[in-house]
Amino acid sequence: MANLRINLCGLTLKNPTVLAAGILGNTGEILKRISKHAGAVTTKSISLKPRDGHETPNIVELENKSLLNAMGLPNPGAENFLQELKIAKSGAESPIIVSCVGFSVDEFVKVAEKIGNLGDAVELDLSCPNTKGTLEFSQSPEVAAEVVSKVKKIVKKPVFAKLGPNVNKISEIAVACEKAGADGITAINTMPALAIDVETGKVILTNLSGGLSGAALRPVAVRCIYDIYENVRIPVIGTGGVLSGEDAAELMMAGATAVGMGTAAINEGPNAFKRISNELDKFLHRKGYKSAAELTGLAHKR
Amino acid sequence: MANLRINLCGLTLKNPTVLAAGILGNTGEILKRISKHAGAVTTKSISLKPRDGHETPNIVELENKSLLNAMGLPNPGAENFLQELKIAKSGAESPIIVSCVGFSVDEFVKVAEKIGNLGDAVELDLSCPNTKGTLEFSQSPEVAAEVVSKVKKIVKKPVFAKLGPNVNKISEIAVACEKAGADGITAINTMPALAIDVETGKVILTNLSGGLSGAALRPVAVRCIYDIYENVRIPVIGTGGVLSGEDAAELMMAGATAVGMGTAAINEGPNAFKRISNELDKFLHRKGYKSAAELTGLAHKR
Amino acid sequence: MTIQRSFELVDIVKETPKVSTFFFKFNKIAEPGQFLMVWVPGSEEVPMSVAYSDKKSIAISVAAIGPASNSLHAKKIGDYIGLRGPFGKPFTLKIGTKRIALVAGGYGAAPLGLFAERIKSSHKEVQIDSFLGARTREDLLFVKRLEKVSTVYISTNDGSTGHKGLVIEPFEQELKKKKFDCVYTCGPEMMEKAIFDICAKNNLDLQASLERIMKCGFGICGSCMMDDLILCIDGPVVEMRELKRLKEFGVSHRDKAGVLQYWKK
Amino acid sequence: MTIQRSFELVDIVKETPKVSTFFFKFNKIAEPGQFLMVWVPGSEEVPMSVAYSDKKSIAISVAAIGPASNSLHAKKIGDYIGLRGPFGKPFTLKIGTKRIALVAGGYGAAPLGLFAERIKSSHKEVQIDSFLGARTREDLLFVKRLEKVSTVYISTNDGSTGHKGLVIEPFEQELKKKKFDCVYTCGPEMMEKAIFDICAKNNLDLQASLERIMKCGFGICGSCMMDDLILCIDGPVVEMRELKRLKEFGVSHRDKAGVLQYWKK
Ligand SMILES: Cc1cc2nc3c(=O)[nH]c(=O)nc-3n(C[C@H](O)[C@H](O)[C@H](O)COP(=O)(O)OP(=O)(O)OC[C@H]3O[C@@H](n4cnc5c(N)ncnc54)[C@H](O)[C@@H]3O)c2cc1C
Ligand SMILES: Cc1cc2nc3c(=O)[nH]c(=O)nc-3n(C[C@H](O)[C@H](O)[C@H](O)COP(=O)(O)OP(=O)(O)OC[C@H]3O[C@@H](n4cnc5c(N)ncnc54)[C@H](O)[C@@H]3O)c2cc1C
Ligand SMILES: Cc1cc2nc3c(=O)[nH]c(=O)nc-3n(C[C@H](O)[C@H](O)[C@H](O)COP(=O)(O)O)c2cc1C
Ligand SMILES: Cc1cc2nc3c(=O)[nH]c(=O)nc-3n(C[C@H](O)[C@H](O)[C@H](O)COP(=O)(O)O)c2cc1C
Ligand code: FES
Ligand code: FES
Repeated sequence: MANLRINLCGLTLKNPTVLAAGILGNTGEILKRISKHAGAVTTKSISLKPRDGHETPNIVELENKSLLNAMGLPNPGAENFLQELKIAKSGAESPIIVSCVGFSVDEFVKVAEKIGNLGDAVELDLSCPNTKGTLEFSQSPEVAAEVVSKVKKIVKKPVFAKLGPNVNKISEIAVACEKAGADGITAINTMPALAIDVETGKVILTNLSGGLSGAALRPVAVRCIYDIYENVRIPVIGTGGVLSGEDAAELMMAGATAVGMGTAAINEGPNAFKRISNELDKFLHRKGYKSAAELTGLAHKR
Repeated sequence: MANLRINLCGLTLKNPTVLAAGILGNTGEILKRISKHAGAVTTKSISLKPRDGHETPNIVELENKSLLNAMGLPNPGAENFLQELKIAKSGAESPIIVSCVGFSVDEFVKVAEKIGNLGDAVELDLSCPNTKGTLEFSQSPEVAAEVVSKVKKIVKKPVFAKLGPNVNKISEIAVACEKAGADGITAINTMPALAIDVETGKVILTNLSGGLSGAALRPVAVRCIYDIYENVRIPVIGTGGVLSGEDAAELMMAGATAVGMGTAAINEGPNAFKRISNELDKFLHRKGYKSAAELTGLAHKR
Repeated sequence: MTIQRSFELVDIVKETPKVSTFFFKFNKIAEPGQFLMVWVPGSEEVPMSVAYSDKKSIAISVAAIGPASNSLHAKKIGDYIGLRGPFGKPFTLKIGTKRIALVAGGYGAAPLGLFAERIKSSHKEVQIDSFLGARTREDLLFVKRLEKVSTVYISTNDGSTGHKGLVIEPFEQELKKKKFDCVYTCGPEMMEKAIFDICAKNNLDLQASLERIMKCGFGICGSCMMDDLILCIDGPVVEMRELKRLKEFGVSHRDKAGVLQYWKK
Repeated sequence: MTIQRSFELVDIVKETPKVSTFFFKFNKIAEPGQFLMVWVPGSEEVPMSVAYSDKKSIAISVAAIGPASNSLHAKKIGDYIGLRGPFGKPFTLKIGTKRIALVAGGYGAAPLGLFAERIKSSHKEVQIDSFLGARTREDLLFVKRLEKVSTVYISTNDGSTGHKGLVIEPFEQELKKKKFDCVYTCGPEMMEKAIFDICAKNNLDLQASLERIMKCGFGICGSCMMDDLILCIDGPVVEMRELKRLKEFGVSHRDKAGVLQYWKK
């Protein structure tokens, strides 16, 4: 067995797989359950007030294990989530990353104040493409930097900035976040997309557009991670289309230190983390690598 | 049989399928061959000087009929292409769209001067993600508008601006092009992406990153077309991931007047146009539509 | 490609004044207890248990009670309706089973009806007692369907037919006379809770199909979470062993935001 | 997922001083005449004809002459090499064929060797005459392989073995004595052109595998275009009927930019 352990900003992950924000992560009990196999678990993105999310349909299944979603950030709100975090912390078997979201810089700060120090790290969802205004935080280096630096003043734990692909140049935004004090980057969020049911001629999602995730997103994620790795020194949680151990290896070779997974966990349930970290282990063994950490950034060597 | 005929800026297309730029389109004879079944044919993007393109590997096949390519705009150059256009015009059975590309505004103008009036329309490739600098033309509304308005002064035929998805807001760029006089928009070009061969740890494409096309791109294309249709009045050649007649219907319902196809023609060869326009015909018949033109923008009706 | 979303509505059968069964052309086979996410284009998407399923078609039996269900009732044959799934864990029969009880409230008769039919086609030896309850006679669902494959016990709140009172009462009665290897229930949570209490007391095996707000069907939205179960994946059918340790069963559920809410008793 | 790109090199067989055959673990079966796009990670990707193919492995026979082919020759067993394909139209046998001629120059013996073997395993009755040519004795490829399944006629430019001179000469000789239902050729274009002229004159059917710059393998790059044929899709094997109308055959080809270039005669 290869050494799967990863050091992510001082946190020890038992393997590089991380539950991505927004999937399965809204109750303390589920976070605990997934922490059995995942190297780290990210909570749903928590806003200041409870949100019902968008009306259904909020999801479109695409061929080839890809999804379109416009959940609309349903979450119980920071206040109600205190209790869930308490449950999660009592017995979680891997670090908990608290995803915070806001509809203004100020709201990000308030959410971070309330729950940002109760997990092991914070992730700032600067790039949700499915709610009005939230995508813009990661479309401007200045705004992204402002959120990061203000939250950094409050939170004692490592802070990750989560970026999306729908920008002119993602590495510019990552650099701005690094300069503003971010301890890491999570890349990427979903890509804005839309699907129409041709039988009825209707847009499927109530929100009209949604975010593309899963296999279709992976080559885009790999490119973003590769670009970011070339331009920053802080670690990257690579996320996008990881459905197998070899997919995880690809994102790590591109520059990821750990690997987030959303769609895989949707397709397969909590079992995905166990399977994929096993597959990664087998891959490392077959290719003669001693540890998962060796993979990070390998494709940059000429 | 439904009426498949389409009016695109005064050009009559016998069906809505269009050979997308960059595939199969670099010789007069092939353009003629494809014009038998396609509603229109777009040439390879022609630059001022001949270009060898990037060194191989220049293509990665992905699951689910998607591709990553970094051809690097191989083309015989405007001067050599005069002869090919002459051959194409002698007997082409559908309109020829001449795709022009430049590495400066000035070069776009020079190419358009040389070959822009020799086909039936011009497409300006403002969004090639695979060569240094070419993507930027469609990442700024001002630059895109400048290219369009300067080319419009020279070219007497309809001018289409081809845009890519890798921008903060594609509809802004489309609006700028419309204001600058563009007669139509072609959307979308490929999405920047990257693939690593995990067996060897090497980036596959010699150019490192490439453009994602095919099935994986379709939901992104549908979103872009939908957004553009809401914001401009000029017609859109919708392009991205069309592999079946129902895919074509989806892009049209999103707002496309005609439908470009690249990856389908790669997977299947010239036969793709015949098959897909037949499938579209069957779809129209099954759903009781009288003409293909009825589909355009259908999903915008509430 | 978008995995086919909408399917042709090929038949509608009125079962009771409120409930109709909708048949669709559909080529995936569902197990009894699994559910579909059903979307009426232009309206919402909600979960519905599978009432019939074969290689070519699938059906759901829907009570018209609110916006989503009413919008489906407004549809005609030939219309297209969005279907995703089937999702979730089905009812299962343990090896060696000789006699089972089905306890259904309302549209719970739909998945249990399908379950009884499937058992009879592959395990003829199994004895089935079905307990059906409704407010009044005309609301009873699938009586004839279940009579073909089981012994049926009927209860109505108003006594218009069968036993007057709750479905639980005839069930308790039979329990004294027969040995059930397993009890299967689908209906309002309070009814299920009562059945659970009886089974727990009598040391009987139980499978209950639980209902929660389900906005996605496969682990995203968070509304169906129940303790550490994700009901759309780990359920909707939950076994005795799990039911016993669930703190939220019969007590609380989550709203659309995922906030814990207590059932009104 | 990226469709598997690189495959394990499991064996290397030195055939001549310049040509080696490289075997890979590979599970798609190729037809004789089809080609692979072969990428040595870190170097270029070029087309190579399939020399052997079964359910578990595939092989190419490569002449070390320039950057791409030399980088492959530098590889060892256990290394991973990128393979895409198989692509293109293969050699085909028409129903009722009794006798055929294979005319190979250089590594052209690889696809024709595979073709002869396939014919012998399914159509034993077909008589095969193989004409192999090379500069000198030690450059001759697959003589033994072809002797097992056909009558072999050898030519060398220096006369170190067999007929001294061009491969065309013994072919013309035999032509006078035998009736070939079809001729199959793979080698330098000028040799193929000469064979074509002979066949056309004698009203013989012909299939020729043509070589062009191929930078993609399936219709994108434009370098393999020949009149209105896309050789990577419509070829590399082209039949007599097509060859007759091709203006570029033996005359011109396209460079990497797609510019028409005339062959030096
Ligand atoms: C596993 C499962 C199986 C079910 N099977 C059936 C069945 O076979 N037949 C049947 O008639 N009903 C079934 N239901 C219930 C069904 O999903 C709806 O709750 C019911 O149709 C009422 O919705 P409504 O909009 O018509 O009315 P209301 O109850 O008035 O609902 C009001 C609003 O609440 C929301 N809502 C209500 N219930 C749900 C829900 N479960 N999930 C998400 N949002 C909801 C919607 O936004 C709805 O518009 C099942 C539910 C579950 C969880
Ligand atoms: C259908 C087909 C089948 C072939 N089968 C075989 C075979 O079985 N065995 C074999 O040894 N060779 C085969 N070739 C030829 C092979 O593809 C190369 O041309 C040959 O290996 C020489 O390339 P090189 O780089 O080693 O040397 P050079 O000839 O010096 O080439 C110089 C450069 O030109 C370019 N180049 C040369 N040829 C090609 C080409 N065909 N396509 C794209 N770029 C090219 C490359 O950039 C190369 O680095 C085949 C070619 C085709 C089209
Ligand atoms: C249904 C769904 C909901 C999501 N919700 C969130 C969210 O609340 N916050 C967030 O930062 N990312 C969210 N994401 C993005 C994921 O965390 C992840 O970045 C993306 O899905 C790509 O990874 P994948 O391909 O493994 O799914 C969501 C993704 C999906 C599919
Ligand atoms: C191999 C390849 C080469 C391309 N070359 C060009 C090009 O030269 N100019 C251009 O405007 N678009 C080019 N494109 C983009 C296509 O025209 C098209 O916009 C894109 O591939 C999406 O359509 P598809 O999914 O049908 O392939 C190319 C695409 C591919 C796959
Ligand atoms: S229905 Fe959404 S998580 Fe279960
Ligand atoms: S090899 Fe590129 S078009 Fe044929």
